[in-house]
Amino acid sequence: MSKKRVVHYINQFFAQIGGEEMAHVKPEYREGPLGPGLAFGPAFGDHAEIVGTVICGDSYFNENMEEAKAELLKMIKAAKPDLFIAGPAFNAGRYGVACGAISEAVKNELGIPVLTGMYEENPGADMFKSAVYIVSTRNSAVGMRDAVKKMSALALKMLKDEPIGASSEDHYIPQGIRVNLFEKDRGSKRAVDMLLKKLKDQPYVTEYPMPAFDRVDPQPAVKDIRSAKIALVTSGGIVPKGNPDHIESSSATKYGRYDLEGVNYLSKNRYATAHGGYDPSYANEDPDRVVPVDMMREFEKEEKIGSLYRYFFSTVGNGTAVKNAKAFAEEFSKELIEENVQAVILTST
Amino acid sequence: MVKEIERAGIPVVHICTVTPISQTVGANRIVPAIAIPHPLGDPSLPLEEEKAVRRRIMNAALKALSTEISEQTVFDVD
Amino acid sequence: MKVLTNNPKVLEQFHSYPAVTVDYRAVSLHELMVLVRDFVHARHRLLTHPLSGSVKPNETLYKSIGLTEQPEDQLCLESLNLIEQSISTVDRFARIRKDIKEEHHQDLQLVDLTLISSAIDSLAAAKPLPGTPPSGSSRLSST
Amino acid sequence: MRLELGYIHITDIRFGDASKVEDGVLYVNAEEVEALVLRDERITSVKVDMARPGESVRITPVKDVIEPRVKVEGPGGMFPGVISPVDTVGSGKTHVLKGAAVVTTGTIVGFQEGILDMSGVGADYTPFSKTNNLVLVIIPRKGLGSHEHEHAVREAGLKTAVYLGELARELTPDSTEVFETLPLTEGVKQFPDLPRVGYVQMLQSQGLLHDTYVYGVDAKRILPTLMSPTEVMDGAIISGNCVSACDKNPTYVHQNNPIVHDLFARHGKDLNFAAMIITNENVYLADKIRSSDWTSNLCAFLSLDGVIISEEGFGNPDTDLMMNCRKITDKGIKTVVITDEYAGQDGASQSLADAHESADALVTGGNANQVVTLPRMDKIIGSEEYVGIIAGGWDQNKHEDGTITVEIQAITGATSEVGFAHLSAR
Repeated sequence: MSKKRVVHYINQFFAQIGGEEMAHVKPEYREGPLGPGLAFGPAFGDHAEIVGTVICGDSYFNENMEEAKAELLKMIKAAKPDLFIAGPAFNAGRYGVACGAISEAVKNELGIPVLTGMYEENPGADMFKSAVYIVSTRNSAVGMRDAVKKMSALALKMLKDEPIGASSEDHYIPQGIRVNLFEKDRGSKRAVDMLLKKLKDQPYVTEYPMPAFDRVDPQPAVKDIRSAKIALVTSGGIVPKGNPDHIESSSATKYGRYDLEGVNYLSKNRYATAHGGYDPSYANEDPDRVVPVDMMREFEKEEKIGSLYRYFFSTVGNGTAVKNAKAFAEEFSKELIEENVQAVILTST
Repeated sequence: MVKEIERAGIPVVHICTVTPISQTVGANRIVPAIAIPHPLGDPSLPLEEEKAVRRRIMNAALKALSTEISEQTVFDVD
Repeated sequence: MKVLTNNPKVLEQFHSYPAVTVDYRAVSLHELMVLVRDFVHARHRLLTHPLSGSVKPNETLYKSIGLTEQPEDQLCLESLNLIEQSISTVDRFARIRKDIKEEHHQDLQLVDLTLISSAIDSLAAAKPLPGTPPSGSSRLSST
Repeated sequence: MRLELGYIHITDIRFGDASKVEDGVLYVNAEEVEALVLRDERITSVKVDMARPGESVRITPVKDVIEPRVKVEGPGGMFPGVISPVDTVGSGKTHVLKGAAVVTTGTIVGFQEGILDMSGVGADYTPFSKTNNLVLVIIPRKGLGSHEHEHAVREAGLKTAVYLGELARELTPDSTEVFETLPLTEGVKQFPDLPRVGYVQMLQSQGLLHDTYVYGVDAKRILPTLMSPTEVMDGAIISGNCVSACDKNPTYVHQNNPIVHDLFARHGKDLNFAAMIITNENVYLADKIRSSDWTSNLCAFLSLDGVIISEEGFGNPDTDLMMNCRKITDKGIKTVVITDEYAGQDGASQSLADAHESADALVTGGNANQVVTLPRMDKIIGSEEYVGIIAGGWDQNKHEDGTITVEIQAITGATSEVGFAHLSAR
């Protein structure tokens, strides 16, 4: 049986072209393994070999990501690989991002198995862990031997079409997908062992990390609010009467975008709430109680703000996080950015 | 929604009645509102007074947007 | 306690039970949970856990949930969180559709009835009422 | 309290003219078992069958699994308050037919569950594929109510287990094990330098098919309380819980509570196993608050350094688990919790119905929504009719070649939340 073909991606540093001063080098292709690629040889044995190495400078890749990916993909495709490996990148941030990005691109474009490796705190890990298998490595090249061992083992599994085990079995960074496995010890013993470690203040690994409360760093303040274009958004379900977009009264799967051109306040004859989660009479009596268009118009006149954005966005939310709401916001935020909206006032009931 | 808007790069102020929920969902600039069915109004007041209340809340919102913060902050309505 | 339910057996058993008001709605399990949320928004506090029982939400049709009879002064945040979490759990399971046979409706109603009965027993134990007859589960449990 | 368990190793089970144990083989006189079960007028007929490890046999729907034991020395008898008179158990000597089990099946409500395969993929997921099982297929009197039916099946299983356990009374154990917990102050003095560890067991207690009994008391009516861990070994806790096959605790698991055993294994070496606390999982929220308050207070009162908390069942017990974990952690006590997950068939959904940051040391019994295809079995004990509608099954899951596809939540004991199984997830 002929050996499977593997193409390997490394940066300028591991290709021994140079350090930061050479990070601008453009993609190039070299036959055979190079640098860390040499270490994969013995592990692959008769099953596979690195037939070529693609190299790119970290700065070049990160600053010209689309071009870099396109150039590299062309080279990789020409080498007809059965599998693609990038890195390991350890804790090198831009290298990690490059490894993740090119691996994802190869997986999507060429449809072959891919893997990379990096330290769990590498920014590339967070960005690409759910897209590709990222073997968890130490934070520096001191961990090269260990990384190569784990990466080659996973690579061989992929080449042999064997099922990939849980992250703890195949040493990859968890992808946010729960995978079952049989442990050597039964659950009760694992619990006792974990408790003993916790009691001794020794490190232990929980089998299910609690879902982290997702946080976003606050954006800087608006420099000059008096000239700012501000948009109104609500989860209080205010819509034109008749609810033209049929926004559901709870856990909505849609949102509406409504024109405020020439609207000085939200008349109860023209607007109402679609929200089913509270007594609607107050909002219907005066929708400005939920979406304060009247006050924004007064602020415009008084030059307390630059302007009110022409459209307001409305959906029905219920306080706590709703997945749909997240998707809506991602979508209309693009428009807001394009239209140079500088701030948003979001009202909730 | 509030997080995605902020993440997209636009500062956002969240006016809502139940501020702890706002904190839970990850809003950074928070202004307390009047009540769930009428966050920016108070039907028990005459119209003019009600508008004055709305103005105060909106003033607080503008102030929140103009204030640099490093963590979740609930702004008072004057 | 106000019991919001889509289970006819619960209505039948508790419609004239002291200190319990049965609010029966012929709606789906999801719709019932949303109705409960509306009550929570209207400042009623949850008295029972909305995910009662181990029958998975996509394997039953019936649910009975206890709330305070009257709205309280403030919205109960814990109740709101609980009902939101429960709705999202129900919706998550709903993605795996299971057919529920008509001949099992009675059984599912019975299990839901005993679940809410156990809560009504707890309520009765906490606030003894003159002339309260023994309710569902204390009479039914037979060990 | 000091209890010696004497194990008689059972390697096979066969029908015989006289019920007895000989050379590790458990012989059962089926007529005697039938007569015993039929003494209960609520039961019309019973079929006594057997299933051995490795056989092409499927038992379904499984209600309970019970280990045959007998009290040889010390106060009380097996299953106090239920089969034997109420008396404190957990001391003296108890003989165990290790490797044997009584399995009850019966269709109490239509969506009942529990698949137990003795071979094939399914056997990997259930601990009871490794035991020699005496199976009771129980048919109740027509028109018997569900509560009475459940009760009749429960008692039939326990009585049969006691009947088999009696066979071990005069036997010499193949091996023995001793478990001892001292009174509070003596216990502290015994291992003053070891961390004091407790076990909090949450018992399912919500209603029909969701109940657990402690010395015959419905667990929903208890306040959290202390037990000697050896009491469970004599059947102080029994299962009336038949929903959620994968993560309910059959009586067998209570008798062999693995957390109790694994804490005893380190007792005096790395830890001082001080106490077991049982608490419940009620529907009524005020009960949840009261029980978790009480449990955490007991932990603090006992000056525990660390606690393992186990859950039972799906959904709202997640709330009890998080309440217990948070309140016990708030007392400055280190916690580890055991649960299982419902992360969807693709594993991509949120695993738990509730979460709290204090639960930072968690052991999981695996994702119960994982789908598995079970091979065709030559013999079905019970009825496969219900496989389509049990939890974790669905209508189109029976295939032409005789295989069936189910979520592992349909398999008895697959994702044990007391850590009886080896399954986990990452």
